[in-house]
Amino acid sequence: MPEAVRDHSHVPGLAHHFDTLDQQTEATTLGMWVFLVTEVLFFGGLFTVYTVYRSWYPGAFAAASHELDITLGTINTAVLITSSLTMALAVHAAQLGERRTLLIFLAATMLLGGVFLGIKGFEYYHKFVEHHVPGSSFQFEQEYFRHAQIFFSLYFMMTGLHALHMVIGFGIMLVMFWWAWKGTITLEYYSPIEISGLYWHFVDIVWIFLFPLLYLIGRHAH
Amino acid sequence: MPPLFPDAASTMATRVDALYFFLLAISAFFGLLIAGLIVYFALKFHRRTAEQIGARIHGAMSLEIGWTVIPLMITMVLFVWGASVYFAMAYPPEETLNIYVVGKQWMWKFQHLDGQREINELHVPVGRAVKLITTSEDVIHDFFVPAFRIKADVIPGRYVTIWFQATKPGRYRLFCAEYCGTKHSGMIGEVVAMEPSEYQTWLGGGAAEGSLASAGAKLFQDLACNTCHRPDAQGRGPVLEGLFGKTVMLQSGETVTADEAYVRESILQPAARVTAGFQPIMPTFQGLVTEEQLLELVEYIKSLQALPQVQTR
Amino acid sequence: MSAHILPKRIYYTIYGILILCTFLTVQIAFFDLGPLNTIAAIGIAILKATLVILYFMHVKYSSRLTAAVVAGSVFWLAILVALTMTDYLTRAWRTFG
Amino acid sequence: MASSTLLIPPRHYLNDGYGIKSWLLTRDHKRIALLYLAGVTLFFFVGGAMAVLIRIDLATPPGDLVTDETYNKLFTMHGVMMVFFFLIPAIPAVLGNFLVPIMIGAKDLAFPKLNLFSWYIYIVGGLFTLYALVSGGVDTGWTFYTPFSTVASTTNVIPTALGIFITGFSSILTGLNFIVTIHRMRAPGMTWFRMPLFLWSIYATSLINVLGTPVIAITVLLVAAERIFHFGFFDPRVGGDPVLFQHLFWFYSHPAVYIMVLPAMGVVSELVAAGCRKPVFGYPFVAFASLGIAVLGFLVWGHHMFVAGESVYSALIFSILSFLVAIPSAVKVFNWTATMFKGAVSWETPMLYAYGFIGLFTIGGLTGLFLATVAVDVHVTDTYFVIAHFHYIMVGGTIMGYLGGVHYWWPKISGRLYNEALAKISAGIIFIGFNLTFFPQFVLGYLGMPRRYHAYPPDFQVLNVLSSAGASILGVGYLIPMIYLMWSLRYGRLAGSNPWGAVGLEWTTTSPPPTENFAETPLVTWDAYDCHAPSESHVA
Repeated sequence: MPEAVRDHSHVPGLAHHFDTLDQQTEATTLGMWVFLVTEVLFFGGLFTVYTVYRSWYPGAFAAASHELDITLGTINTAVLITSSLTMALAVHAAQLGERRTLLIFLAATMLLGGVFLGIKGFEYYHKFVEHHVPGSSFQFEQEYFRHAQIFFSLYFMMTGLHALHMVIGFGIMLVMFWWAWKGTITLEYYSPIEISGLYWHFVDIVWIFLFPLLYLIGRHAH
Repeated sequence: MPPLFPDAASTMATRVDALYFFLLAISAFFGLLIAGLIVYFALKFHRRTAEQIGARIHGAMSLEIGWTVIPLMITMVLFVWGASVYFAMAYPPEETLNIYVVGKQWMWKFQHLDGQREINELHVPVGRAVKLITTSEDVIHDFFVPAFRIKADVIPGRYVTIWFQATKPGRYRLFCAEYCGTKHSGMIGEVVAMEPSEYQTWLGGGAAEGSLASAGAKLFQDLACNTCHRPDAQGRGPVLEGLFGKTVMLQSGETVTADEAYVRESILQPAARVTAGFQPIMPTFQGLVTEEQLLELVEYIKSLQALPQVQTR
Repeated sequence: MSAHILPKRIYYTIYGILILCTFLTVQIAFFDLGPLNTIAAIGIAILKATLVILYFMHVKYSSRLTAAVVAGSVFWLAILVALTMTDYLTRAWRTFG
Repeated sequence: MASSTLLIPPRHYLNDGYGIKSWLLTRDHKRIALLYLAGVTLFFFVGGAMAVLIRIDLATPPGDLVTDETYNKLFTMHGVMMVFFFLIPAIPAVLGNFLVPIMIGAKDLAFPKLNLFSWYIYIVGGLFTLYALVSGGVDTGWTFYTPFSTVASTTNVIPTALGIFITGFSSILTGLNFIVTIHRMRAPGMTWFRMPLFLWSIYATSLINVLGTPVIAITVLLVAAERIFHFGFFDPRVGGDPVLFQHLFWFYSHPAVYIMVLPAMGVVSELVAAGCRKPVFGYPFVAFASLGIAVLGFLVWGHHMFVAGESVYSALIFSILSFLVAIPSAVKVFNWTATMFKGAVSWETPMLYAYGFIGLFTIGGLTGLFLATVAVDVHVTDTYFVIAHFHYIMVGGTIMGYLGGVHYWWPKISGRLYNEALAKISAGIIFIGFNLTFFPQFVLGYLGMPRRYHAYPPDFQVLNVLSSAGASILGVGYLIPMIYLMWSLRYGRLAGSNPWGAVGLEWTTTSPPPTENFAETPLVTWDAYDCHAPSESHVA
């Protein structure tokens, strides 16, 4: 092991208990990946509930999923994939130390995230108007009245949790933008951008699975 | 001296006890073996001087394989024996005396086919297989009779069947074994196993207001089910005569056997599984009929089983 | 990891494939292929997710440990869904009690 | 052991800064471990007080001490406090936090700030649950089965659910911290197979923490959503299935019992190795048994639901898998016992706790076979047999291991030795009190006394009175260590860096260790428990 750099003051962003910057970057990246494992299982619980009830009530789930607006869903998917692209390009810019492009792509990612949440908000408003929110005010065709409530409970729970993760991601992007702006992020020390990139891509992957499961099932029936 | 072992009063109890004693034997053997070795080694190899260290032994593959394979074999024996007894518990014999059980927050309600109703007390004949068809009106309860070694959760929204065959007359305690609220420990009762002759006299003596099926027939008229479900296949609903137990072709192409659960679900959620050739126009009776009334209707439809099944159009 | 910098055009090609897959999965949904619909929808979603993981999240170029962590999360999710479904798929045959 | 290092070093982590701020804002893993020690002990005695009340109430058949309602709240809070606020955090957060960096020769955990943040989350979660306790309690049982917890219960389900949800993140983040630290920050020469077995079990526990806890988080969220927004996940009135809640709940809660017992197994491996001054028999087998338990632990949760209405075939699958998970535990027990063969077996208190652990855990594990055998489980599940089974593993196992670990590393934590005679007496009292409390419950269980019963038929009274008597002895047994350990801080003899003559990096640094643990990063060249290791401080 080469004689470690004893005083850590001149190496920007290196915490006292790590020996080298490489060790710290590997540790933080592994830490984020382990955190993403917990997120996979966190959403995994919801996917299990979805799988069980869809296998029990296919008819009700297909009928209820028809009430969702597929065009808005598709647009939202495209918006989120584009934000994943801009995030990847932001990480790319950080790797090359191009501060201006990094700021542009971070802003683009935030903008696209905002668009996604806006569309989602509109869809929620549409559900309130149509009385598709489970509970006393719920209205649905008599045939699937009981089981459709399970679908919409799942819909609100899954997309609600996903939207919450988007909001958290938006907050992280703001902090990253601020750090990139005031120069904490440099050519040597850009792992925070990489870490937030991993988080953002994960939130995109969750939506990649939510979209077909909630919007596309039984679409062909009518 | 307090009892240290429960009585065994059902055919299943002796088989469970045999498995229990086998497990006790294994546990006693390995428990004493480990405890004995620890005490023996602690005494024999007690540290004499402060600087003494142990022998440099790192391990022995043969021992490792031994104490992995042997426990594995023992557990597989346990698994197979346990599974066979479990299968016997899960599958009631063909001919059984059916009794309906409704668990409700903190009481047990029983309904015999001939109309007798009992609360927290169940009279059954000895020597005959009894099948309990149970459901709950509110939360999850659990029908547990220690002397019969039977226990099964009673779940709202679903029929759960339990069966036993009493071997010894007597009064056996009934517990609710799934936590269900304040009076969970008060939700107890007794199962009275009687000689068949005594059971008949008890049956006769009860102030029966007509059999469950007859109550079901009356309800069938009151709720105007007969306007759609007519025996001459001219009604808008499927013919119910001779339906129970048969397989039904559904609109979606699947087939399902018309058992208690299917009848109950078709009353509460008619559109879920519509019979082929019919429209989902039957209104739901969710909240209009109580669990007891549901049981009466199910029993009535079962009683139509004997009639020939008229070909529906 | 930090040393490995991908050329920009890889990102754009992956992005193109992802958008194409999205368009594809929506179109497929409008044809009645029976059970095949679900398999196609989930299959395409898995393909898209794999692309994002490998290229956007650099797992293709990072250590085996990262790949093991990703595989681990998928395996545990499978345990949760599969073992729960062993109950629901066979419950119609016979439940205890 | 009159060795030359018998003095307290001038500068160590305890006098490296004074005042509340130096503790509440510390990032030193050793101080955070002591913060956890305080929190864990507080919640242990809150949960323990409830246990005593329950046992007193159960001394009489009609249960005269408290009403039905209060009894239900007592056993619920006893369960919640003990499971989520003592057993799960105890060994990993207290001993794990203190020892993981030192044992691998690192200066600190990978994410010190995250470590402090985890402690604050743990305390905030605890406050929510204490608020629920003082403002009326919750009566759903620690398992909060639906539809009772979502529809029927009118007590503080939401605050308790929130408390559990928040504290869950503390174990997730601590698990994450340990995994990254063990992977990325081992000293040069410290290969995976030179690591102490305690670290293998902490690593396996962290895996379960990280992979299991998120599922209880989403389950608690679903219950809260169902109560607040009337969503219908588990509500039979809209076609939901209450058994699905049990699937999601037990997917975490069974691995959680391995989160509770695995660290204790790690501590026992250390104690047996130090107690016999001999490498643990079959080191790789014991190490991989920890990982085996962690993985297989996730496949067996269905054995909690054999009578809950799950399908016969899934019950058989879970039964056979439950037998497989028993094998690694058996391998560990056999290896510990074999380690004592031809060892220099010492009778010091920590080693007594370890031998007690092995014996009692064996009984706990074997009674687990009764519950895995489907046919017997039908009779004994939800009765006092199950209560006795898991208390033999939790109290006979985890708490014995925890006390053994605290006594073993106390000289390293405080630099002082506790009173050996008093410690042996209290260990004896705990052993007797424990067995008297829980062995009669096996008999009660097979007799058919259901669990969570406030009143019971009179012919169960004698066994219940025995159990209540044992509980009071056990309660006293747990108070004594508090006294002499605190007393040793002031008057205990100086310990020196290696009072037990054990092998391990933590015994090569001073007691108490400096803030950065080692003067400079150690180079490891010896095997895990090799008593001929060249480390200068070792006595031999």
